[in-house]
Amino acid sequence: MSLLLDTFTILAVLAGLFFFAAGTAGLLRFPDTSSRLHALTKADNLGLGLIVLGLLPQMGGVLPALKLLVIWGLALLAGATVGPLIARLARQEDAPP
Amino acid sequence: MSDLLQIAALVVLVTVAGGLLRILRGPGVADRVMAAQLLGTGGIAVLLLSSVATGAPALLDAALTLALLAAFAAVALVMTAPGRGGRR
Amino acid sequence: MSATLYGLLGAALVGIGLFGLLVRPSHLLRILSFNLLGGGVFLVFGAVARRGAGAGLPGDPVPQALVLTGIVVAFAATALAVMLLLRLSAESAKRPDPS
Amino acid sequence: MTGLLADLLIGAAILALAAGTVTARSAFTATAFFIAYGLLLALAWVRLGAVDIALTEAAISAGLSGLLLLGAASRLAACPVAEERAPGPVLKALIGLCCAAVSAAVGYAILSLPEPAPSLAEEAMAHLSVTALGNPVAGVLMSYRALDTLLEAAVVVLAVIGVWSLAPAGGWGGVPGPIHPRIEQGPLALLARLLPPIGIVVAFHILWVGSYAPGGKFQAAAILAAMWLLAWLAGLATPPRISSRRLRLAISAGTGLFLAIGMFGVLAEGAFLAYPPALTKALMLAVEFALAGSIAVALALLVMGPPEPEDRA
Repeated sequence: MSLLLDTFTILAVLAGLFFFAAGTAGLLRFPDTSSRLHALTKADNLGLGLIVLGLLPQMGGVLPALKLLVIWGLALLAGATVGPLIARLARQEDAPP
Repeated sequence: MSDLLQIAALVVLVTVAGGLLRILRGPGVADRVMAAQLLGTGGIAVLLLSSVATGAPALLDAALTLALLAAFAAVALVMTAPGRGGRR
Repeated sequence: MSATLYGLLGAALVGIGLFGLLVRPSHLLRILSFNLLGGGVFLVFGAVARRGAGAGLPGDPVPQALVLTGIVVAFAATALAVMLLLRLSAESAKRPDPS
Repeated sequence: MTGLLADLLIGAAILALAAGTVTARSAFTATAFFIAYGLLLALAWVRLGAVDIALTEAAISAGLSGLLLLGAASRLAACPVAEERAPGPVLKALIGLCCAAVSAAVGYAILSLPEPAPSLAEEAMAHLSVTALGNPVAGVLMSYRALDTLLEAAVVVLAVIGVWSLAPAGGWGGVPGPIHPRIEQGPLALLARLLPPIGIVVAFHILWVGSYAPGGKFQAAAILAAMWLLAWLAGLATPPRISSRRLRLAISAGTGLFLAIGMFGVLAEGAFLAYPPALTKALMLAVEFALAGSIAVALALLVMGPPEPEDRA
């Protein structure tokens, strides 16, 4: 059982790392702001989400696991709020003054 | 297990450091805000991974604080950003 | 090991902050530089605290407590400096400088 | 091995951001660097085993300072202040040399610190049981460095008085800071309504946990202040006028209570800030809660700034 859970943790964390790496690569390599924002939101929501998912079985309790989920929820909320604001900012920047 | 998670934390740290290049280079304000956001999320991930890896539950509280304040900082950045055409 | 590393980082930050404080003419950048300098000093304290780890603690709690109060006081001072600067800017907007 | 690599990475990133702050062309860019620097500094504190400081750094440097400095940068861009001329290249090089020498001297001092390192950790732990607190940093702050904590709380109150006294003619007694229009819809309105309730719960958690684990009044106060500021930014919460007696009482209550308990120590135990053993934990918790509330209000007011003249507002 514990081996199974550990395998799950490793796989999920690895997947999370992949999204973080992909998001950063996108942030660095994509040519324009909108596609960079697209890359960032993947890293933000999926990368952290998968890492949280992977760590859940390692928390050894319901309360710490709940705290972990709250942290992810806050990050999601922040991402969902800031994403449109950044997009608006980017449009303003691209538009001629 | 703990070693693997520590390596995972290091990998996230590397990607976050890569994202910093975007803060340094810009060019627009939006790009810098995005990179700051990635820094916040990455910081949370690093804290979570090291909390489990080193068995330090206090780091979860640090991650919680960071999650609250990173959202706040990003809002502050957007609210006060130089207005139209503010390419700096 | 990490204590020495962050101690040296603190030393570097002190130099960088001092340089910005003396070289940059912008008032806001001077305030930022001063904060960098302060951050360097805090890190030196942190290094000393880390070296003093013992009794099952990861660091000496006394310097840590000092840094904790220091951060809050530094913030209060920064806020006062920023507000002075904003007042200055409001005054110069009211009376445009002839030069 | 991973630890050393992480330290090197964090150190290099902090160094790059500090250099970026000092050399940035615009104040806004410099401030963005400075916020990122604060976030990374929090990670550095975790690596140094100081989670208490990491929490404070994350809340104050990345959150409150960020808003304060960014707001200032955007207002200064609108009406700039006359600046001195930048020094010439020769003088710049000389200053650089001198600063490098200062860095080298501090670095040399770090490398030649005595071995084994002097530490008060043993003594702090030995006396921790007296304070009935499980968090050594909180124990130090509340017992034998209590005077520091008291003075610090007083400094924050004084800073608020200082900021208020910058009110221009016609502004005294008014509502502090610029007035933000109420935002009814859009992402910010959502965040400003959702986040504060969660933030208040988290702040109380951090405050309560602070008696036996990293956390405590400063961290909780910074989070509470950030939540109030978020509602203020979205125009949902208008701060009370600075002439309001209740506001003034809220700011000074923590320091006042701490002072009163200190004087009570003189009467009961014969020393300032000495706690009667039976009441130690209760008194310390009372001070923690009162200070958290007062410091939260004071920190938020420091970011909001002095009241503006009535006619413009």
